Amino acid sequence: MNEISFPILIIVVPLISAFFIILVGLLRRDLCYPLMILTLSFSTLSSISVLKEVLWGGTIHYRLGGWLPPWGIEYVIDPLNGFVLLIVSAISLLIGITSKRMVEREFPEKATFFYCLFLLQVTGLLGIVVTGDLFNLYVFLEIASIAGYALIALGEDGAPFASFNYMIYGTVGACFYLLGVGYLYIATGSLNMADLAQILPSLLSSKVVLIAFAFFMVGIAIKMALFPLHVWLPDAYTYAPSAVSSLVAPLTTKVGAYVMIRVALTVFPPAFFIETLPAALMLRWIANGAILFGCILALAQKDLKRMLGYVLIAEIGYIALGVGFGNRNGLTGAILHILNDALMMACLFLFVGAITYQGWPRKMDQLRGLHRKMPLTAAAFVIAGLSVIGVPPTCGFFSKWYLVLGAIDSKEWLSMAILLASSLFNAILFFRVIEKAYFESGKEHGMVQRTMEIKESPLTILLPLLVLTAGVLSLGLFSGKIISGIIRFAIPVYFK
Amino acid sequence: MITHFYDVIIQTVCRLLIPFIQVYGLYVIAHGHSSPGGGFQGGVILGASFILLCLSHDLQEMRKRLTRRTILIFCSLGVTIYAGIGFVCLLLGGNYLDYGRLHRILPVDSVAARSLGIFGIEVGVGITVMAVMVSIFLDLASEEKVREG
Amino acid sequence: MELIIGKYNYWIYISLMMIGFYAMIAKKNLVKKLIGMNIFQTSIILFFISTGSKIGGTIPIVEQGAQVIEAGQYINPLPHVLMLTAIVVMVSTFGVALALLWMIYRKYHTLEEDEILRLRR
Amino acid sequence: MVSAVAALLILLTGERRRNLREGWTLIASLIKCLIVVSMIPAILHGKVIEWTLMELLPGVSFQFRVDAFGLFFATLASCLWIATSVYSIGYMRGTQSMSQTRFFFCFALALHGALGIAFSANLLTLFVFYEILTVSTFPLVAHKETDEAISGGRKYLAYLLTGATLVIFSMGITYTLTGTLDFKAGGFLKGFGSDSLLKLLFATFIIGFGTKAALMPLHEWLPTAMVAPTPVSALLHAVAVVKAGVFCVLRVILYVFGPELLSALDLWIILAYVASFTILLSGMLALAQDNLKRRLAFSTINNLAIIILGASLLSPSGITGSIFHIAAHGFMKITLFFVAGAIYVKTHKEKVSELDGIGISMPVTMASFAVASLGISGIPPMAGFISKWYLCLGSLEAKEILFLLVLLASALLDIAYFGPIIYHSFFKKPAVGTPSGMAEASLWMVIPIGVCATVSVFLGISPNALVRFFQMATLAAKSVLGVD
Amino acid sequence: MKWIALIAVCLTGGLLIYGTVDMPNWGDPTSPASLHVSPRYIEKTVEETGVPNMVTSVLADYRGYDTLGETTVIFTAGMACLLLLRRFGK
Repeated sequence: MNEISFPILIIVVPLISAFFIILVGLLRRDLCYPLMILTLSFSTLSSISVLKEVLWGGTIHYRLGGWLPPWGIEYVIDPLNGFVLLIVSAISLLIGITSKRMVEREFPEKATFFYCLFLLQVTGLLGIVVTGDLFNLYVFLEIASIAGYALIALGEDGAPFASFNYMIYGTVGACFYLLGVGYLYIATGSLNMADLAQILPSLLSSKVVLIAFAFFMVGIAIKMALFPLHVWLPDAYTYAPSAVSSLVAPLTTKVGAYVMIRVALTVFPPAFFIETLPAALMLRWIANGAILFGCILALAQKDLKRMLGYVLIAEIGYIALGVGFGNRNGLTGAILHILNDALMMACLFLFVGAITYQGWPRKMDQLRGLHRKMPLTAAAFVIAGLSVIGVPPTCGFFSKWYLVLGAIDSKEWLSMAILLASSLFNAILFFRVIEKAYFESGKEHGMVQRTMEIKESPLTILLPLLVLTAGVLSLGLFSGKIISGIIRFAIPVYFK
Repeated sequence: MITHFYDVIIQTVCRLLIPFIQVYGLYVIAHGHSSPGGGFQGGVILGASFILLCLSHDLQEMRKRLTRRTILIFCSLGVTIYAGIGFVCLLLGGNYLDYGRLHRILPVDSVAARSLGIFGIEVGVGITVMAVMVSIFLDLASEEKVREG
Repeated sequence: MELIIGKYNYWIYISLMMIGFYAMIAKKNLVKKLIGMNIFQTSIILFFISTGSKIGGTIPIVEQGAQVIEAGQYINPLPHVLMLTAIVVMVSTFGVALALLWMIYRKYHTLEEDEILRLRR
Repeated sequence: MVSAVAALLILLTGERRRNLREGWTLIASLIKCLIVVSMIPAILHGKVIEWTLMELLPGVSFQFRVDAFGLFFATLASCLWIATSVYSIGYMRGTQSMSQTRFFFCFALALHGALGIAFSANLLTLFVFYEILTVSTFPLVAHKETDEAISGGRKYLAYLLTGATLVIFSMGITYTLTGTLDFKAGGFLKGFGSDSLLKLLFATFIIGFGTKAALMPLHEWLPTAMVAPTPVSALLHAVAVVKAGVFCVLRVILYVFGPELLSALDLWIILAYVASFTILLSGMLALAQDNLKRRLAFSTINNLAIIILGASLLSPSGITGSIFHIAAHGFMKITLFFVAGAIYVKTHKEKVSELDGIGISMPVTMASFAVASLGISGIPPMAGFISKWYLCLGSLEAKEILFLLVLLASALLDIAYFGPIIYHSFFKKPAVGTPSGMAEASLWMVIPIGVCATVSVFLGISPNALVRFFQMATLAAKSVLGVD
Repeated sequence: MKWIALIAVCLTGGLLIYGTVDMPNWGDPTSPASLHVSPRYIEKTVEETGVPNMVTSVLADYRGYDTLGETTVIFTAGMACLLLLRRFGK
């Protein structure tokens, strides 16, 4: 098959194999897992090739059904979503590898359906990323969300209720998004992003477009759990089963961030976002709030996973802040942070998954002597934590560096202060855990007996964890190449 | 609510009614080309007929006709038909879901091939919708029975 | 005044939407939240459909043997299509929501939010 | 470049069994030292070795450059690392402390950081290694795993990370102003930005790096970090951390801002005042300490301030003296700490007042202690004399008699707080109950002590001997000031 | 809580109504929605797809991919209910 049809295959192959997994699962349940891994690795490879192609030969347009854009649906892959596409598929592949053991441990008899929904979730996320049509984006958003609700509800006690709340919020978000689409449609009569980008500049004065923009923003903000609308996130991610939370936590919010960048800066003209509206300003303030709020509440948590949830909220705040600066450096920082944060969060949640898999309690004060039992896992946690704090040469530092530069460019001294302060907060946060894990060795009452048999987690979990850690370490040093190679092209022309 | 109270009238009426409903559902699917209707609507009607069967009789009766395994197979079969047709178009050198390409394997010109392709995917949608309707209903309902006794 | 007469469809759907939205966020009973959700989505569907309508347009089906077709005489099919999709999405969301409600009910034997919160503490 | 390789070696072997591991530590340190020393002749002929790894940001790349100043520091660090590692093996065996693997691993990593700082060619690279140093030292400080140790470590981190954030801030400003971060002899900030902005920038830079250099209002973490095992304190004070801080401050003063800019903005005088304030106050505080290591800590603060003062005078001999003082103070202070450690290992005594007559039982140790302390107080023919002499010259060149007085006063203070120790330890009868007679520590510890002491004397007699420290110092000073 | 909800709802509704001011009237045949993209569907559908029912043709052909997504959504929902509710091994 020809090179050009890779964009669609990235989506369709996981989709079809999600259907096949059900059929296969009826015959041989143990074939599901290899099938999933095969599919995910295929889409990873093809997304790599697509990204290459985009960087070589410019934006790819793929017309589904062979209809021309404003009438048919088209896939548009430019460096920005090629980049996000690679992130999503690669990380989902890694998490997919780990999911085997966790599924066998937590709900072996449901494995078939779990893998099916896992694939559907990934498909939805990928579909959101590649599509060039607003309504199609909504459909795939719903695929991802529904799969997410189901997967999250599989978890511990509080899970169904948390997932229900998530669903209420998510539906409101999706409906707001849909309202935005409707308003844009009635104002322009088109649903295609590129087409809209051409029509909109002449309509900016119209109130319809204004309201449409507002509703897009609110809807996406709910989906990406931006600060005042984050309420669903900590519960949902805390109670979700480990495999799910380490898939959903890094990716869903990042894809939401991508959609925000896409809608605010490429569908709508950036000038509209930055100058004619105070939207950028508001976004900045909200992001400041998000960062502070996330850090401070994370300090108050006893449960490691919940703490990570709040850290995640703060990280989303970073991305929103970078977008809100509305200048080149800030945007570079935001896009780079999408990558870094996905890596770090996957690493951290996978760490929690690994220790819970080994039967270690998730409570902060019970991590004593962890490094003696699971040295590699603990090391991975340390490195990811340092990256969240923003200690070079881990990758977290560089995106933060660009955010600081963006803050300087747009003279936002307050945001800069908050950025710097937040890294101190994170330092307190993570070094508290690291101290527990390293320096208070497990001589305490009862710990010895219980942790005697605990050893390093199995290879299928350990290996992806280490890969992610290596990524966190090395991508920092290569961020210069990433920026000059990919992100430079991913930024809208307006900022050149 | 699955009550274990059976009424002869209800059962007979439904028994008489259900085939017609199903035929109507098939009609709606098939005739979606030139009248309101289509895969989704027809599928819902078909599903509703089975649900009516469960309501009037009981789940065991239903199981005899449509086991969970079959439902499951139907679920993924329908979607696979849909995606498969698109894939065939891809293999025939067109874009994904480009039914016009089907005329290479079908003995008709590309426009007719398009309408045939549309018909094919309508069928797929119908099957899936029907199966999913029934399966969701069964899950919710049988859950209740488990709780009751 | 002309504002209201000419655009009464929007007013209707907006009022529906407000009702549904209010039920979604303010009601304590989870089922009522769900019903609110449905009203919300239905209102959006109304909105879309109403955008497609044309005065003097008929349903978007070409009657047999119509030679010349010009856009004015049929209403806009696109919103209907979108809404078919949206309805399906709505239905599936609703199904999953019911399943979740079942799990919640099995666990707590109530569907009142505050009681559940009390039980979880 | 070298340091990275060496640290990688330790990284790989950090988990082996102890003999092998310590063997690796020694070998790595030797290799590193040899490679560093081997570069000296090239540098002395005015060459500059550069090595670019990869581009981090547009315009700023991950780059190493070996110039005289950097090589000076690197040589010091790598030489002292040999001594320290030998000593720390002895110490660790003497105290049988736990989790030594982590200790040696972090130790090597810290040295890696120090050498990286020495060789880095721009602010960003410098900052990367700065942070590596900070983070890798934290486990060393908290090594004992007692509450006290951990709280000490926390304090250390709190101070240094706060400093680091300030550094990020000022780096960001610098980058947006000039678009580059590469060091340039004589500074590259000249002609950018308004005076007030530059003043603010200078303040944040100095505060940021000054936390590590323990300038007076920010010195608090240093005495607290004394809970660390002695080789660590030796490392902290003589070689790696504080010296790295001073190194960074000097880099900022001389290679980012540059003498002309500083003298144009009159910033140097402020810095000099801060430094001299630090000198006097820390000297007096040192008098008040009874814990030997704490007293040494304050004396360290004192000397660091002296170095900064010398540099801030912006006069040739001042800069030469201050750079040279880095080395001199390094050797002498490490001797002192080794001695304190040896005493602790032998007799578990930490208080100055307990040291009566210890000189009889540990003659070699206390002799070298005497030598080093005299050197610090600047009595010829020790190394300290040379540096102080140049510093005084520098203050004369800068026409600032006040600072001259400060220097002399500090010398007096040094004598005041070291003299009693020597006097007590040699000429007082030991308190009852202490074992009399010869009781030296193990050879692992005594040898480094002796070596360092002799080196510090040697440097005093012929400053250009061995690795030509003095020549490098003058070279660096000239390159900075542009005179040749 | 109720008050906050009420305020939020009224705010949303107010915004939406504010947005409607610039909208075309109901059933306006000249609204951009019915001028920009849709005419092609109406006029070309028979000759391009051979299906007189435009809704079907648009649903299944022009925007067929949406419909695939829609079918996937409902499939997902079915699987989700299975996953959540069915008691296995019984």
